[in-house]
Amino acid sequence: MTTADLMLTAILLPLAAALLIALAGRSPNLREAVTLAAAAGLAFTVWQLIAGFDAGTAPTIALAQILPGFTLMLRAEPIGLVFAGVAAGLWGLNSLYSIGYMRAEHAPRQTRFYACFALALSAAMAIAMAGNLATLFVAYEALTLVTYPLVVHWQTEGAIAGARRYLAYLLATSLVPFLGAILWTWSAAGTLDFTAGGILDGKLGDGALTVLLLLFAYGVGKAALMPLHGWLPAAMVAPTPVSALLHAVAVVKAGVFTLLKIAVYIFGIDVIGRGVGDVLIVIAAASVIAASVIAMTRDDLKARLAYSTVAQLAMVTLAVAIGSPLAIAAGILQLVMHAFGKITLFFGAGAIQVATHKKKLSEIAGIGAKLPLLMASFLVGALSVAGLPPLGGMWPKFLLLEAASARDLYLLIGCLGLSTLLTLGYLAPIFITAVFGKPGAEDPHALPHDDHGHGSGHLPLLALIPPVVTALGCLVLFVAAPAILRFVAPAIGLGVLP
Amino acid sequence: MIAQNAAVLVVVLPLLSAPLVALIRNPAIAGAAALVIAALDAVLATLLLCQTLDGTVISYHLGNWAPPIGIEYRIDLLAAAMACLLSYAATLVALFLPVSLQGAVSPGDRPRLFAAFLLCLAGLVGIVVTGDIFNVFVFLEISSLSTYVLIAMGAGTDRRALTAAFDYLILGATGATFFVIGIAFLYVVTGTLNMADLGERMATAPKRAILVGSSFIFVGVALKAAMLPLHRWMPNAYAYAPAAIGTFLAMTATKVAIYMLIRMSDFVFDTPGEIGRVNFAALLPPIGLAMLLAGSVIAVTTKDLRRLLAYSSIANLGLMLVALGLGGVAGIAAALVNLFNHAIIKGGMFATTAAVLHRRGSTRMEALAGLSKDMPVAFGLLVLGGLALIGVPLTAGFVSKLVVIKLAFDQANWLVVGGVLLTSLITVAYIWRIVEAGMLAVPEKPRPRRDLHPAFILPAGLLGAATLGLGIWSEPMLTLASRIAAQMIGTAP
Amino acid sequence: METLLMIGLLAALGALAVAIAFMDDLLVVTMLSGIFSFTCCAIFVLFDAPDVAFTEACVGAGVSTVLTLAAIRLTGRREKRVGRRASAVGLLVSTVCGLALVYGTLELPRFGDPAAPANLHVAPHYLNESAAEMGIPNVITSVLGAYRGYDTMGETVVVFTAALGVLLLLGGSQSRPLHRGDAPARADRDVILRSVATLFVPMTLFLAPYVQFHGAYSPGGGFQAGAILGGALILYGLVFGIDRLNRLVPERVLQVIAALGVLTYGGTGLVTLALGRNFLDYDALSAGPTGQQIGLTAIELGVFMTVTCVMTLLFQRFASRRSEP
Amino acid sequence: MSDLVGLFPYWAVIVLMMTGLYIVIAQGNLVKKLIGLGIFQVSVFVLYIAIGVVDGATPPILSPGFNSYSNPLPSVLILTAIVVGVATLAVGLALAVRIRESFGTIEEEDLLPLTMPELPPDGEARS
Repeated sequence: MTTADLMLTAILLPLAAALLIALAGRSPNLREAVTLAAAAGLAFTVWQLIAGFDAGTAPTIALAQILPGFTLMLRAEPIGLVFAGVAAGLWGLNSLYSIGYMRAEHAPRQTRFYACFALALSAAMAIAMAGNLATLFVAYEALTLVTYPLVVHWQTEGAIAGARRYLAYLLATSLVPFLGAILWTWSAAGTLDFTAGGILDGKLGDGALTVLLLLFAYGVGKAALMPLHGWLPAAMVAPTPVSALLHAVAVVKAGVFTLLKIAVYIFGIDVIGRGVGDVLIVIAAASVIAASVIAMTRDDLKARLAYSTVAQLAMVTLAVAIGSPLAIAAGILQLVMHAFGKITLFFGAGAIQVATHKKKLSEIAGIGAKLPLLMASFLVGALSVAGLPPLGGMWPKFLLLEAASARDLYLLIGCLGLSTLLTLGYLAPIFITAVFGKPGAEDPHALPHDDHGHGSGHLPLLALIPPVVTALGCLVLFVAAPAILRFVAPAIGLGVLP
Repeated sequence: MIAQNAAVLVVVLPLLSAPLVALIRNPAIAGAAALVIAALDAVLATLLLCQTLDGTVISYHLGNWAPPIGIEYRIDLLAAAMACLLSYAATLVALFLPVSLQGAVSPGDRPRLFAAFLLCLAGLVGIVVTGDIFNVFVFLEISSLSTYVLIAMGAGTDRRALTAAFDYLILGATGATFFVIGIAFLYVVTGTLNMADLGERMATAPKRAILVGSSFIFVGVALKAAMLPLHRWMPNAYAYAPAAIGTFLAMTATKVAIYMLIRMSDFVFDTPGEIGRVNFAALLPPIGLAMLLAGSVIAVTTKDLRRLLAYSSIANLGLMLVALGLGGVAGIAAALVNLFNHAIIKGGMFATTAAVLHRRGSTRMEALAGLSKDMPVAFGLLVLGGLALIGVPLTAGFVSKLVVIKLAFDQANWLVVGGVLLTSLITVAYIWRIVEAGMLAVPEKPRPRRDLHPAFILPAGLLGAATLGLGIWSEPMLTLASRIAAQMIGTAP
Repeated sequence: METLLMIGLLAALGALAVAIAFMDDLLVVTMLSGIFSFTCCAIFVLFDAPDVAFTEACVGAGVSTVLTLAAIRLTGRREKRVGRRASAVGLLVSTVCGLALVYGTLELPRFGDPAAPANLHVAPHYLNESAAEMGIPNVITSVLGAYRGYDTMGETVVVFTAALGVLLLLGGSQSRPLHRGDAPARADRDVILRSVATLFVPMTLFLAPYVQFHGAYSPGGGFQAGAILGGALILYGLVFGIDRLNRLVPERVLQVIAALGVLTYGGTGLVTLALGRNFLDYDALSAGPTGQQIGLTAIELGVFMTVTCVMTLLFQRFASRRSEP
Repeated sequence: MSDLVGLFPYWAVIVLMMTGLYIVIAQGNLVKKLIGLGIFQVSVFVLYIAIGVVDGATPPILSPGFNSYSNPLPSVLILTAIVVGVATLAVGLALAVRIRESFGTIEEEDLLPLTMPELPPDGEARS
């Protein structure tokens, strides 16, 4: 298959899978088989794309013209392929985990769940391969809408309210600042195509560019830059595999990916670096610290992880704002590393819930003894997110420090150091309480659940394997990071590799 | 022969078949006859569109009296496109009109109702194709009178249809009288009723009379266009009329008023956006923005789906006015894109609502509970239409909003940009009420799965497909709109 | 002298309008509005528009008044007036509109100015050419039936639409059956109606055909004749009871003839189309003025049929409705 | 002064028109509204006919003795408008009758609480 065919396949395969899933709704096993087969197929397709990528011959596929100048088109480029690779690779694992989780929880509406999951992947692929801002915007909106049924899945009052918040934040930001910024760009530059070196240099003054960058930063609500992060904790009402999808695989990653793409191909890295991004540096750094602090105060495991996500994603925004090839490289690596680290953590939190029906930090004391393998992988994920070697998470933090010192941003270096400590501060207690804590008075809460027959200590294999695999992934990525850097280096003008 | 006379036949066919349909005793036959006539009319309108597509302007002299002595039918691309919209809308509505009347209108009354429906169609098409300003009034009255009656026919299910019709009658008749006063002033200083002639002679006429005459015409048209603050009749009319009639009105009635505004501001009165050297274009964006905001905000608070859609229509009419007010070829083109797209989107939603009403017996929000389970197709179509109203990409509604915002951006009109973008958010709020009511609310008792009655499938499905299709492949609509606008302003396309 | 008369009539109209605004007995108000119409007729005659005066007398003053009376019988005679407060909105709107109109008149040609644009552009053609083109003296009939014949067709359809509407609203299926002796608008119960009736019935029956066929030479035509015959039938119903009117001219017959009237008009147009000419081009029927006259006669007949039947039908529907259950 | 005489008929008619309009807006009784509408419309007819008057002319019925005629066109337009007026009145009255039968009143202020959008649908007897 040619590159063009592969790109279309990557988008259409999950779409077709969604249709098949809907049709196979009567037979759960067949339905899940479709999901897994599609995930495998997608991973293979994206791998083919990455392996065969050649910047010189990367084709452009025009799909449709919505307005003259506002066209839908696809074009493969390294950053997008990295994102596509992460999303496609984790979909299969997430699906495996979903099967274990959803069946154990006896969740209703599973057909809708898997179908929407596939649709979300299709949208994520379209985001990854968008050839211009118009296409990216269209796919971005599609992703918001298809994930709504996932967030509202339980359809309880709380779920409805949370989903409403999710939708309100994402649609509001995308329909007003994001679309406004796109139109401004279009008006100023006359095009929306992703072009190496950016399209805005010389078209707008630096002051206007600063405003435009802020519009984008807040318009891309999926990047959850504070104070527009509220949808993320709200969306925790969703089933855990969905939370994993939101935080690790598709949604927030699509957000920061969009920012990276805008920085590299719309503004141009050096345009941001010459001062346009300075305001954003402050906001992003503040966001990192504030979100980390809030995370420490949350008792609910998923809420804690959600704020952790806000903090970790703000680092990508920070990378964008610093505006040097090194920083962008750090941003790209953070996108990958955080995906693996955070999905491990979510898998862990969900598995704890499945096995023990406990959701809060204050309730999980001592459960580690029953779930040794799970807690080991949780530890690996936590350390990777914090940025400690020898785990993949070390690389982006390291590169970010380099980039900050290259621009003499010493205060920022301090902030980053502090954030690592804070990260350990909010993740370590989970592990420590679970493994070393003594089961206390709150135990009776767990007892009634034992009547369900899938009670304490029993964890389906399908819910255990994925976190172990992703934890191993964190280890592998430590070694593989330079390869990723080499892959994206030409696109971002990264010269000598560190 | 038919091709040469299509200009007049497109009006005369429904006009003269209405009395015959009224005499048919069997309601089923009468309904089928109305459908066939509407469909034939659509063929005639299409014929006209083909004839005018290359920029030809058909001038048909009724009674063979040359204008301005006699009455002229003057059909340019805009008129032909509008005639198509009207007749296609009538055809689609005629498909489910008989079904939606079940239980609401007694069988004995139905043939007359079908006749009134045809008269309404004929009146609206007559307004669109004529080149004579007094003839506009005559056909306006044909369509208005039949509309009042059609709305009142909703009294079988809700007696408030009667007061809705009466309110509309008083406002409509007052508006029509304003229109006639306006014609008097224009006539007294120009001596002609032919619109093209009027436009030429106006240049040398006393300015004050022209100002007052055109203002009164403007108010008369504004009333029909449900322009703020003259919009009060519309939500009631749409909510209480028989659902199929509501669908037809939503697709046509206010659209024809907008058409009149475009026609009067350009064709008759030489400069685009100006009516008789008075720059009404400057009035339109503020009024439009106010409608956009007020319509959307009220839509959030309504308790009935049809009323919600009606207020949403007020917002969308506001958007058309805003576009028109931005002026120039691009402004008219943007207004037209909005006009046609909105007719399609709203038509689809109203048709689906009619289908829901047919199954549920109510369109109140709480009656929608469980819709996604027992009427998934209907629910899907409603959501699709709703997404289009929000302006989600890949729907026709996105194209509509985008052309307006882009134009405002190019003109650096930040108020419009901000207003239009912000109302998208309010739109999300009221559309999501439909989604939550239909998908998440728990019905009192589960219903067996019974989706759209077959009669609704074709019209609602076609309009839904067009909503999507025109969002992805928007080029034909954009080309048509810009060609029309170019023809109106007199620049080469 | 004429100016004084005009001023007097306009002043009377003003007084009538104000009285109508302040009266709360709807019966009186209706009669006053009838008088208002009649006074307008006088002004129309004064302003050289006898055709309009004629029509307004038949339709505006006659049929409208009877219909309103019939409706009041069903809706109640007294208007509820709480404290007679003036409406601020009403005052504001009408004052603003009025001032705007006055402003607009400031540059208008003076009243009666022969050089006004209105009297120069299109109108002279009608006055100078219609004799040759139509061969009939009444220019109004020429313009109505030929030059702007299409408008008149639309107008006929409007009349038909009204009948359709009233039939739908007060039609057979909704109206409760009449009981014997429940002939509502019996003239012997209402002194006003009886006196009006006895005065007009014989006269009108003779007048209608004359007005119809003499319309080419003097004021009159299908509308007026139709209104007169319709009025005569209405008076018949008022005097002898609605039941007998219904038996004399059953509703279904009226409906069919009303529809046929529209079709006669439209059919004339279709015939000219079939003969290869434009819609309503009477030259297709025969060359020169003869063709025009054939066409005019045909369409006037159509108008007459529709107007007669619709006027009668409207009254029938209102009068057959039983008041207060 | 000549202005005053020359424009007086128009102004008088405008006063009549506005009285009619006032009745339409201000009066609460539906039948009264329709009567006001009638006044409004008839006054507009007078305006039209006034436009067509030519000093010293006769009605536009051609006869050998005269050569100055008033303008026929306004008369024709108003003939149409009169018929439109009565048609509107008939439909309006029919609606008023039905409203009275359904609601028991034709006073706007009494109808207001009965026609609030919040009320559940209340259909008339179906046949």
